[in-house]
Amino acid sequence: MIDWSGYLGLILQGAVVTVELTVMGSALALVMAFAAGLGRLSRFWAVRALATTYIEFFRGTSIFVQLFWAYFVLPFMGITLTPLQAGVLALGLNVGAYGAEVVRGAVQSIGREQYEACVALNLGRWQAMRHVILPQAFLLMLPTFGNNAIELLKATAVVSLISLTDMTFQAQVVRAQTGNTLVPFTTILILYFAIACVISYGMRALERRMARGLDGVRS
Amino acid sequence: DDSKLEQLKAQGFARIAIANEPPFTAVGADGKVSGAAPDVAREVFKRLGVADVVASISEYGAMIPGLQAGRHDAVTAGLFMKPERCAAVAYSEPVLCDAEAFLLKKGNPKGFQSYADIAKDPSGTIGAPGGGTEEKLALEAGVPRDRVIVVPDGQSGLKMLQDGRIDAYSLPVLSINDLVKKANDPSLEVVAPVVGAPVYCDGAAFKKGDEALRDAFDVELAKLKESGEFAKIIEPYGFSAKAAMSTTREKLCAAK
Amino acid sequence: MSQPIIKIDGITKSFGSFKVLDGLSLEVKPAEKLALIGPSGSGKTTILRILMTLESIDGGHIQIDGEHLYHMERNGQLLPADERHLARMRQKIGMVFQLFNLFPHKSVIENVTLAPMLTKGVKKADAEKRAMELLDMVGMADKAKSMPAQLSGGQKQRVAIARALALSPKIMLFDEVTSALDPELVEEVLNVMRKLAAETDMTMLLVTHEMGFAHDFADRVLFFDRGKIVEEGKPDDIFRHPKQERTQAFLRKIIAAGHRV
Amino acid sequence: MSQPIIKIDGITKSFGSFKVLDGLSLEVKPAEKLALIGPSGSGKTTILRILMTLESIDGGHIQIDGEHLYHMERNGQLLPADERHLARMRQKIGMVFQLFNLFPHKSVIENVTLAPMLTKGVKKADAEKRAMELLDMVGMADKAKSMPAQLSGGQKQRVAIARALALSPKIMLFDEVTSALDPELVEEVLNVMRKLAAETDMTMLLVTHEMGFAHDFADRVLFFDRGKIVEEGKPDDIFRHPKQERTQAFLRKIIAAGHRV
Amino acid sequence: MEWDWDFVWQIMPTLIQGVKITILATLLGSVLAAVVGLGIALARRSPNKLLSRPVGFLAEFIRGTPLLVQLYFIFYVLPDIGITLSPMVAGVIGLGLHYGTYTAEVYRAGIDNVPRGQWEAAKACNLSARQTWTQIILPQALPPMIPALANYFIAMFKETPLLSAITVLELMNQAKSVANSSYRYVEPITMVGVFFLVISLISVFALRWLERRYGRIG
Ligand SMILES: Nc1ncnc2c1ncn2[C@@H]1O[C@H](COP(=O)(O)OP(=O)(O)OP(=O)(O)O)[C@@H](O)[C@H]1O
Ligand SMILES: Nc1ncnc2c1ncn2[C@@H]1O[C@H](COP(=O)(O)OP(=O)(O)OP(=O)(O)O)[C@@H](O)[C@H]1O
Ligand SMILES: [Mg+2]
Ligand SMILES: [Mg+2]
Repeated sequence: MIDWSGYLGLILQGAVVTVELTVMGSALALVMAFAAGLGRLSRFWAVRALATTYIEFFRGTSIFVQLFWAYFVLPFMGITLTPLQAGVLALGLNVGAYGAEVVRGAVQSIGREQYEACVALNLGRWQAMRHVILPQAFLLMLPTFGNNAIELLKATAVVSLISLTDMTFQAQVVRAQTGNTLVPFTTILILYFAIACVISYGMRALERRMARGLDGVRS
Repeated sequence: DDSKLEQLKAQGFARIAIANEPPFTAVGADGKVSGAAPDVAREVFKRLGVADVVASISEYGAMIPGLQAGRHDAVTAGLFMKPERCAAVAYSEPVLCDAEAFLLKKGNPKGFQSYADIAKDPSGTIGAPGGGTEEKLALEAGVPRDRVIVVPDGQSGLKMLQDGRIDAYSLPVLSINDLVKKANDPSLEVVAPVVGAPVYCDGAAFKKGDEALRDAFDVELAKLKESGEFAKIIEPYGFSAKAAMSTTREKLCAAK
Repeated sequence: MSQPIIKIDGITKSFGSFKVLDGLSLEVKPAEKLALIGPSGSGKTTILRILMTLESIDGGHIQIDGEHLYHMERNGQLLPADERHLARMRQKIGMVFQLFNLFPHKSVIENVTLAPMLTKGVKKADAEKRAMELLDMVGMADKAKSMPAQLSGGQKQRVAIARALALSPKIMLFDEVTSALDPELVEEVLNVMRKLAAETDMTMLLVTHEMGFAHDFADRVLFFDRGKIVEEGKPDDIFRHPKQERTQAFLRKIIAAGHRV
Repeated sequence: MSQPIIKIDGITKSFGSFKVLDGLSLEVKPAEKLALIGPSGSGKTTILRILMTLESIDGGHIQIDGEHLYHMERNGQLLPADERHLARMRQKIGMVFQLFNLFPHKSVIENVTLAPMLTKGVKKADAEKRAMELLDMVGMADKAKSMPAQLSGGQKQRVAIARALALSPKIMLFDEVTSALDPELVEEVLNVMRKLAAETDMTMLLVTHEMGFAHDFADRVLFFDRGKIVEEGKPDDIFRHPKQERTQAFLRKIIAAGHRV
Repeated sequence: MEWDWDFVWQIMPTLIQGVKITILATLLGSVLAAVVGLGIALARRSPNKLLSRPVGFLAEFIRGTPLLVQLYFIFYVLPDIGITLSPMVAGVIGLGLHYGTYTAEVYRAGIDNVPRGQWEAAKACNLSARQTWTQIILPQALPPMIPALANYFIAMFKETPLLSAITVLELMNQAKSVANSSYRYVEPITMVGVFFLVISLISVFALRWLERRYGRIG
């Protein structure tokens, strides 16, 4: 008789790793998204070029290649990361590149008249960005950020490539040990969906909170 | 120099890579790693003064790059010794030996006994792990690339055979036996050993440059074999201690 | 005659190959109330935007209060203005927009206090005290805590006026501040502006299609066409006895469309 | 007196919990020209949209030309109308929108010919001949091949009028057809509508804030407030001697805002 | 580890084999995703709740779970109920279904982006529902969708390495196989990266052109 409760426990351990990866990867992605997204709008040519290179590189190559590099090639350059660090790095940088375009798009979609009002009130560039543009743009970014976080969640399934015992990997282990395919894979499908639902519910709640009294921003 | 060993002693554990392939390795429902390869490694390292091993399950393809990148201190995963591999890593003396087997449909409808048989049948397809010995043997026997299906893991291979997607699935004998046992499927048949395929043995693989550690490992491994402990560890899993003791790294690495 | 507070000297401005302003010159006296009228596309908005430094100029000079706006004097030479110079000059000028441009994520009072606190380092308590005075003046004190989305167009525009006044500019620019409002809401905004015109000695430039209001409000009316001042004079002269053919045609059309003059 | 072409009988309409129309009744005679005026939100647009079947009603009855609009008679019973019945009734009604709603991917002439060809099976050549007559009438014949994006607002609105006329409806509905236009472009559209009013015997319902035009155009003016007709009468009576307090207040505001009455 | 150019040239033909499979899978997957997406979008708009609700839930489910796991399901679990697909077919179906849930959103946005006034004008012109869709709504809704759709096809292209899990010999799988038998990893994997980057950059330029040509939606 197969000890299912034990093996489901294994899958749950994998779920913890998956959630860790998702949370930390999202945090890194958020930082990169703002850095690169605002970088692309910079006045300085060099900053723009740097941000564009980062974005195009990470959007252009596949996450598989990036993971492999972070884990197996970086050590040759003297940087040895734990599997979790490598996973977070690759996922965060990859999703951050997509998020950067969201940041840029949202900032640019704030009407020109808001910038003009800032000039007329004599606010400096950074003041205008900090107090007027970003607070409005952030609200526009939220839904897409939610989608990006779910994309990141799904991408964690490929980290088994670098020996991280995430949920999909544990399902593979259970499958090899028990010879049963249906149970482990159905379990993780449901778990992935549950986590995705939590993310999108949380994002919508945050959006509602921030949008209070603000119909003007989201048209 | 033994600085590597000293370092492992100091930190109290060695990191080893293992495969997700019973009975070379097994993962209990409690998550505990056992199986022939890690058990031997654990015992030898203990005798070397390294209290514990931390095992991480790894894809076959990721093992050697992981070793080279310094992610594991050793690979104990049924990675059979072959001349090219001996050039890429530093092997210990042999630990687990096994021959190759085919898993086939009942009655072996196409009559496959060797890799060459598959090469001769223009519609014959064979499944094997990517980068594994079996893939290489099949290709060397003349099976064209598009008839060698790269299968990610044993259960997938089994499933593909059951679903009629491949005609044969090749793994070491004990792995195939374990699969068949778990599948409990009377419509399958095993051909073991495959005709003309050599017997292979694996060893613990170390990074090039860690030969000192490897040599220390060999010393303790030899003692283990002599004491009969070795047989006690691996025979419950179905492996033969005699096979491992009757050959040497030198022979296996030189074999063509 | 006192020194002009605004002195525009032969400025030109093109968008692409289209010349919007072509050697325009104009002097405005302190405390003067000017109305700019003229057909769509004649460059009225462009003039205000240039004074607010929202557009740059291609040629010519502008002086505000005796100082160059787009140039700085350094060792007797005129150099293009840098951001610091522009920021200093902008302190003298405020602008109210057709579409209000309130900050939708800030409450009414935050809209008014934001700039004084950030650009002049005014303390929060002081900024709020002054903001309440201004909101009171435009009749919006009771909505200080509201968000812009909760206000009608006329209320938004009154807040926008208070916000511009909070920086105490010497010059105020108004660009069609009522044309996006429902007809019934126009009057409340015009009332605020009448009061402003009567009570302060700010210099005011007003672009409008409300000929009736331009007539009552302005000391002087400028009629623009194709980037040039075609005719100027006292409101009565321009509206009752326009001399130029183009002014007459324009006023005829406006009247026909149902607007009172 | 001839039979009314529109007979509205006690209709109600709510959006959520907000009652926009509350038991409204109205009769319109064939060829009559009606102007609907009143404050923002009073339900003027809603009435037109209900007649065009763009909104449904919650209660009451509407008859067009003696036939029920939202109901069908079957064996002496009144059933809710199905899509076929609605489609047949819509043939009698045309509508011109505030924002024109031209089809941006079709040229001017295609905009005008599309509906007759698709809904009445008119041949292309015939549809185009008639379209050119209509475009000529609204002064747009020379722009027949243009795309809507190349037209000014006033031109767009004239095309929209031609498009609605192409189906030869008995009733035309106009919802603030000039309020999105630049003041100078208003007149060209109003001229077309004057011509239309004079030359055809279509029934016309017009919602407008242009009191001057309403006065000249309409046989009868209805003053709406909060979903009710508060006052109705000849233009002269309504505009010069309004009886109701609410009508007087409304007109005062409009006049103060600079509109001619 | 040294970079070895000779080795790179040696493995190039194998990798190019993989690229061909990758591109083929992407093209077929794109066609399927375009069709599936339209189906989902229309079903979700349907007034029939028995159709729109389940389809909506299914689409959300597919979108919230990893493609890798879905591929395992299609390839290894479906045969249990008698559906045995070849690796390529299973891969294309997986890609098509997964990305169909994305393209469905594009279709929805494109249709919603047609102003309400257009629906109303169509009604005032007395056009039928079918005429409204074919003559008024879709001609306006489709062109702006093209860049957004193309965007997803590029994303799909970059996810094809997942097909190696179901034994499709696409680029990544070929590279891993080469690497495993030669014990040289850096060159094959880096070359895979280069291939992806080059094809993506070309697609990005194509995309920019599409955006200029057709505009874009939200
Ligand atoms: N940013 C710009 N780029 C290109 N052309 C512009 C720009 N801003 C204004 N223009 C053009 O310059 C001309 C003058 O514009 P301006 O807004 O000053 O006119 P205006 O007199 O304010 O007209 P209106 O009464 O319609 O507001 C117009 O033809 C306009 O199209
Ligand atoms: N689709 C809708 N949903 C909810 N409320 C609506 C809707 N359409 C109209 N309303 C409300 O119904 C009321 C009457 O609207 P309607 O558009 O008929 O007014 P109106 O007299 O045309 O006003 P205006 O002069 O501003 O055009 C308004 O309060 C409006 O907010
Ligand atoms: Mg203007
Ligand atoms: Mg209305």
